[in-house]
Amino acid sequence: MNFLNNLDRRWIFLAMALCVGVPILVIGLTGYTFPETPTPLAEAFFDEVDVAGEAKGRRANVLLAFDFDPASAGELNPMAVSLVHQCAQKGHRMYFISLWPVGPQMIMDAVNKVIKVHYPEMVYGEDYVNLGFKAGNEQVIKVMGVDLTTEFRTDVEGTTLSQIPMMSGITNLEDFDLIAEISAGYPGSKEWVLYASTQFNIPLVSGMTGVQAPQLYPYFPNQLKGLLGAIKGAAEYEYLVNQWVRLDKLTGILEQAGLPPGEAGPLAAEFAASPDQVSTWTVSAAASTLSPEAKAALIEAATEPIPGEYLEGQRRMGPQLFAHLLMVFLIILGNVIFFAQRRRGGGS
Amino acid sequence: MQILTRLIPLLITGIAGLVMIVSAFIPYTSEWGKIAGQFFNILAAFAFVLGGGNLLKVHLKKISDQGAGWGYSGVVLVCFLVTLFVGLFKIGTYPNPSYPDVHFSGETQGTGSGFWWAYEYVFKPLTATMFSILAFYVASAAFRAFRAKNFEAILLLGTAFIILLGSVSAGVFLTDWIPNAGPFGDLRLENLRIYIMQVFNTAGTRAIMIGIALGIASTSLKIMLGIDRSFLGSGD
Amino acid sequence: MPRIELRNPLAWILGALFAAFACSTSAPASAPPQPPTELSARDKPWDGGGVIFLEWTASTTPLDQLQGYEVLARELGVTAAELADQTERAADAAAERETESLLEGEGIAPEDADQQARLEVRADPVAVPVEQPEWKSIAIVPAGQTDYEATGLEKDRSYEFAIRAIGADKSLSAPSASSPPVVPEAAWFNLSKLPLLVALVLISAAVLVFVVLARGGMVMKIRTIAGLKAVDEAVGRATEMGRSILYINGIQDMDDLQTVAGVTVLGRVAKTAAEYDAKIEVPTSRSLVMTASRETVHASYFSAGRPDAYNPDLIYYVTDEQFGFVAYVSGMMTREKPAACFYMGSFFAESLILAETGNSVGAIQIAGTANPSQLPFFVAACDYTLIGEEFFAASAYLSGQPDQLGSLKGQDVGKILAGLFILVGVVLATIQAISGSTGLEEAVRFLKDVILGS
Amino acid sequence: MSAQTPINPDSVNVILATDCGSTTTKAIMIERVDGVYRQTHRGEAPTTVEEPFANVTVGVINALTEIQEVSGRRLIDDDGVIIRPASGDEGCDIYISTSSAGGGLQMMVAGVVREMTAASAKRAALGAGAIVMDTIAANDRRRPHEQIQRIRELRPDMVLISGGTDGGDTKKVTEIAELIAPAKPRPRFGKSYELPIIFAGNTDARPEIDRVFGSGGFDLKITDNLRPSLEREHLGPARDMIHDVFLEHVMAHAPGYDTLMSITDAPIMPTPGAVGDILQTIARGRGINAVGVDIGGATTDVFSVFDGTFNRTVSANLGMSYSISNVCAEATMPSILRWVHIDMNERELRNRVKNKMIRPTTIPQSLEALIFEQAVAREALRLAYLQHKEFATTLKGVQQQRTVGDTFSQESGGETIVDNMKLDLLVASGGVLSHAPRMHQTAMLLIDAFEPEGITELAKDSIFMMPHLGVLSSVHPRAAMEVFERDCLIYLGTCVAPKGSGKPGRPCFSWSLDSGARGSGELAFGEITVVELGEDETAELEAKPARGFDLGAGPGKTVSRTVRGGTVGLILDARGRELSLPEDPEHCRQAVSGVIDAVDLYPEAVPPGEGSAD
Repeated sequence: MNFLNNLDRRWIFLAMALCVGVPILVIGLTGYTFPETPTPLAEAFFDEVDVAGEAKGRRANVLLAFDFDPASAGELNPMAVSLVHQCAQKGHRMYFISLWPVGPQMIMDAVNKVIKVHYPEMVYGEDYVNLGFKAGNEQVIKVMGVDLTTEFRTDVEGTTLSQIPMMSGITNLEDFDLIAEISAGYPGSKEWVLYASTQFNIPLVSGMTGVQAPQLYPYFPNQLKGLLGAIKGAAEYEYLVNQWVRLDKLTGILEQAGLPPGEAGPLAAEFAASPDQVSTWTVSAAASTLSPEAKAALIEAATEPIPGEYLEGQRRMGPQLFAHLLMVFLIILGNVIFFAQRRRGGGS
Repeated sequence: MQILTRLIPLLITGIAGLVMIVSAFIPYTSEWGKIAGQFFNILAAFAFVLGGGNLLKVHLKKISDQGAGWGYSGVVLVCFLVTLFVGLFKIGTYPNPSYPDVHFSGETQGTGSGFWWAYEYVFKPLTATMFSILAFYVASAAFRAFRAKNFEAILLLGTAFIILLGSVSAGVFLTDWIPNAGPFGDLRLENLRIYIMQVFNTAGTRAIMIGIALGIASTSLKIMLGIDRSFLGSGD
Repeated sequence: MPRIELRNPLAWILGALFAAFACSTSAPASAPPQPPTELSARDKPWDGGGVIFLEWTASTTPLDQLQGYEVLARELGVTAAELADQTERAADAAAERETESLLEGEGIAPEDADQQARLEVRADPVAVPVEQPEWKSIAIVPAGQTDYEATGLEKDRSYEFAIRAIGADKSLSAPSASSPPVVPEAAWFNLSKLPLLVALVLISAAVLVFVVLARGGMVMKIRTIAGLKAVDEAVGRATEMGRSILYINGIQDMDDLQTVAGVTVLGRVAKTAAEYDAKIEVPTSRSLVMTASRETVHASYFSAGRPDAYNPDLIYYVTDEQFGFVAYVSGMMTREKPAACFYMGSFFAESLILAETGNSVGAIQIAGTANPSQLPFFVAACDYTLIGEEFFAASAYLSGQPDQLGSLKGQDVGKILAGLFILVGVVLATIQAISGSTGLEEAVRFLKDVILGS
Repeated sequence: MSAQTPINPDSVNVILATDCGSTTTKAIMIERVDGVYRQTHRGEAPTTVEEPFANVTVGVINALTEIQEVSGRRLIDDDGVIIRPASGDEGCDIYISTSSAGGGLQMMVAGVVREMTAASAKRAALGAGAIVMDTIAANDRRRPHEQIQRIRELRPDMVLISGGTDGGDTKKVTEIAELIAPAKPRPRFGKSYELPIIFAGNTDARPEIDRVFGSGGFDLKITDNLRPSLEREHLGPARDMIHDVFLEHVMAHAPGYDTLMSITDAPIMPTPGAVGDILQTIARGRGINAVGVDIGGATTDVFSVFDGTFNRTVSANLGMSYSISNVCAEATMPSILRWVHIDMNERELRNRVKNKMIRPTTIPQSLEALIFEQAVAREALRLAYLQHKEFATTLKGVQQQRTVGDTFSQESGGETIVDNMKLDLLVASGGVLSHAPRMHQTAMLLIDAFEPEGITELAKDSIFMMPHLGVLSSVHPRAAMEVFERDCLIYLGTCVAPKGSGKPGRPCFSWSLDSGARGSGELAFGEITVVELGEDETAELEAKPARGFDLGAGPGKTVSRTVRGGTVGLILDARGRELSLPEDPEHCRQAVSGVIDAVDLYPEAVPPGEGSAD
């Protein structure tokens, strides 16, 4: 008891290191992740990205602001990757900017992981553009509300905006259908809410670090249409995106194979729900008319493993789980010591 | 009253403050506030030079004094100068595709450049390491501080458990038996966590924020009017 | 198509009607809807500019065949600045073309080519084709609506508007006759911010009134703030232990009011340190903060009667980089083991790293911040924490000057005001929710959108 | 040196003890009667430190001779030597003494930070029974030349220097030493005598201190740091060192003390130190918290033991004769007069105050004078207790280990440890308290000045023998305890006073004694009553406070306890705590009259003619 009372904090550090390190190793080796149940917040985030541009009946222009740095990348990168993943699969036009000096690196990281590898058909300047970092914090947002080109004259590589095809027709924030923001502090979610979403009435969704989240919950669902907090939010969103991407791919294959849109959707949902019964689909009534190539593509799409970079969030929930359990245990232990001591103290 | 050290700074403070307020209400003057902000940015940019100079001075002095830990100062200086050199002279950058022969057309932080390399392989891991220390400190702080000493502490303790468990799969696992759609669905840990965050936490945060906002307003006013001059070094 | 057994004439008629209806709805887009008419556009008065209010008469096409209206706008005329901008862009483009032709056609070295091209372009300026403004869709409004507030326009430029009706099958009508040009001017006062101005005036007046009252001799009481009372204790501890005092002003620049408040408290801590002859070390993460801190500490040493003991080298700049700064400070803490640590200012993720390190080296720690997300960390790891407004009250508390204390009293008036508004709002919204009264709904909406929205 | 032969406690039958005060030397004799130790006889004689005798032993022998005469037991032989050991009806087994003659032990203390090491040094000195003349600290807001000036003016018996934790500051503590060394404070006694300096600071600073004081003129003693870390105070070694130096140097140079020291069986102690020791012995022995007060002509000493921590303060300017003017100035006349229920002429009162200053030994001749003097005493005691509370604190400069429960109540270090609710025993001694014509008056003085909360026993020191017992407790604790309980203390009774406040007339608490067999009742807020409960009697009290009032078990919670009677009885005080008197003088007078009637404080009317004696 005396040992516990004067517990050297290094023992706690060691326990924490084990609780985080061992799951990382195990997950790294086995690839097993814990199941996620998305909360309404994550669902709202997903839906908002999903429907962007529909109101105006056009391919959506999405402004992606990556306001974080390597320090918080562990928490926020999975969100950023999933966000780009969803936008790319959906076919949104992506405009990346950052109010943090090291943000462009984070943008590049996500672009390299998602677009370059999985969507090589997307063209820089037509489907996505990296406008880079702009100093000036919320002032930049304010100015962008009026005229984007005063702050951003070139993209990150120095190409003037007039030479970038997808920049035509973009003059200010109002030309975007959605602002999606990943934030690690100031300037970040709060500034976007104050100076973009409330001022110009543009839908805003935001992912942020766990520390920031409590401050921004009040803005949901009015000023913030969707909110992802910490790695938990990232994992939920990632799960949603992965599910939807698979479904979307299946639907695409079915539609391409000639199924009417009204039938392809439900069927794809059915397939996506039970990928292990893949052999029975091909003989099921609805799919029986498919060509062998389409069937092969279908099986491929339904059973192909999700690439690792799309599972980062869910994988990080493992260490998170054990770390939290350790914290709960430590708090209980601390109190056991406290009460044992108090009883002893009270007795004397 | 000393003109240079008191009157002029106070005048600048007062006028800049007034401009900021006026520009919020009178659209004609809205540019003025922006200009005031730009002035600050320019000053802050100059301050970088000041900061760099001070850094050099402090660490050179430490090295010349050879006091305890002067080796660290040496490391700081070497890193500072190397980074400055790599960045200023764009070491290892790839030129802009439009001007393939002009070395200086390259982006300082472009992939593959020296600056990028330092960023990617030195700065990024170091920063991430510092940040991850938090996990250890949170644990030790929680172990020490979360004692059910009184009623408030018990409330906080309970909340901590809900939030901790609710944000990992353990929470889902523990209260899986409550049907999500049923009348008690909100009692599932993961839902309870969001409820606490949205309602109690929000209410508390707002109360604190109102106090802070009023504090900021009144402090600003005091500073603008010169009632509080302590930041100019004229304490009590 | 539903099957209807036709038994009597009435059914026949109904059937015919239904069939006609069904046909009309399922018919392909043979006829686009009629455009709306009588479009009027006027500047929204008493605003900050950039807003035009549009009204029109609904399309003659029946409501159920309309999906909505598309609002179109185009900007007329080009400002001088924009013209210059366009000229520059055109010149750039021309120079680029010229360079390429020089490079490829005449084999001139790239450096010279660029130079030469620019010279040539300057000699023979490009005529800028003034771009004909295009109609842009700015919004889609539901079918029942016949007015729209166009926002986000550039003030002091003229605009034209037109409306198109959208049919149920997404077919578009011809645009309505465009509105006369209208300029979204800024009024001299932005009326929508009136509630904010009223609040500002009320709170400022309250602060000023109490400052004047305090100067007139009204006694102001302030509750004990343990964290500030403990300043002497912390400095004393450093003195007895022969160790230094560490003071961190947050990691934001001087434009953050928290930093200013932090510098204020520093003045007091430095004065105590000067009196006790303790060493105070102030690493800063911004060089402007360093300068301000030096001024303050110098003045404190002066007023404590020990200007000789002031050493500016102990107040120094480390780095702007958040975690670089944290790494330096926590390293310094573990090496030098300060006896007292003060964290006064704006903090982010570093709060707990600093506070836990300080705790582990056995320092008395006093923190003050208005970043609510960092408060829990400070509360758990520090001896004393100034929570939010306490931090801003520190300057008044420490100086004890009546006019400073008066400003705190003024703040209380603001709090009462805020409390009153919350009460009124909650009561109204509750009654509205129970009774469902539309009048009250209007009142609640006014509170939420107009007063809070300003 | 003293003749300290090992004493076998069981064979001790007769004990003699003297206390050499500045004016009188008081002697008592303790004998074993039927197996228990009782104080049996006492004697008194003028102290003979001053010329013409200039030998303290003369007074001691005189006092003992008085006992010899009263008791009929032969104590002094023909050579004027105390006969030891006892045999038959001759001699005694133990002889011990305390001393405060010549102003007692006067010290100057120094430390680095006034609230930290300097405060610890002061606590050590006060605890050892010294009068602290001044405290020098780095932050006492005096310029160095002012400090030097002050040090020169003082003529202490010794200096205690502390400062720095072990491994901590050396610079400041050396600086302090460098202020004291050149100032060369001169000792009170003896020209050839080197001023003792006790250093109880940072161990690392010892070589420096050695160097500073090594140049001569000082007798440097080094002992353990009394603040090895800021979290811990370690006063024992410093206190022992003070006692040693007191004997070796101070006593050795006072007239006749060398002889006195050689005949005592235990080291001579400074009187207040002995009082502190007996209070600590009692508190430890009975497991209680106790406060003792000794109000004198010039100073008031307050001693307290809370949870085993002993504290002593000397309020140098609060006394009933030499310092009475200062009491009036500090407390202000209206504060004093609020305790007076009859009409008094303020001008006449001022004259009375000055008269008391000029003729310190006069005692009140009229009821009016008595009432006034007791009003002054209430304020003097109140102020002294206030000073004590401020001084008796937890350590300052300690790192607090916060938990989430402290979020809303961040208590700071240096809070007072004096808690009236936890107080169990309040002991009074000193002229105005001991010599009050009625015990009721003593009890009410204590209650009004100290405002005990909950259930508190009140007692007074019958013939001021606490100093004797204090020394005795170091050689024979059992005897000391027994005499303390049986003869030293006169129990006045028990005060029952709930904490809280309410509207006058509203119920405050209800009570019953021995389940109502010995009375029961209910008190409204503002009332006070006395229930007879004789000396050596006890009863079971059950008291139920109304909502918002606290008797120690928490607000509104019933308390059951065995209470002890006394010469006054059980005082049930429903006036609330903090005790507040009405602001308006007329209402105040009515309220005080009510209390005086209820307690029957001044039963006789003023005999005409006696009131204007002077």
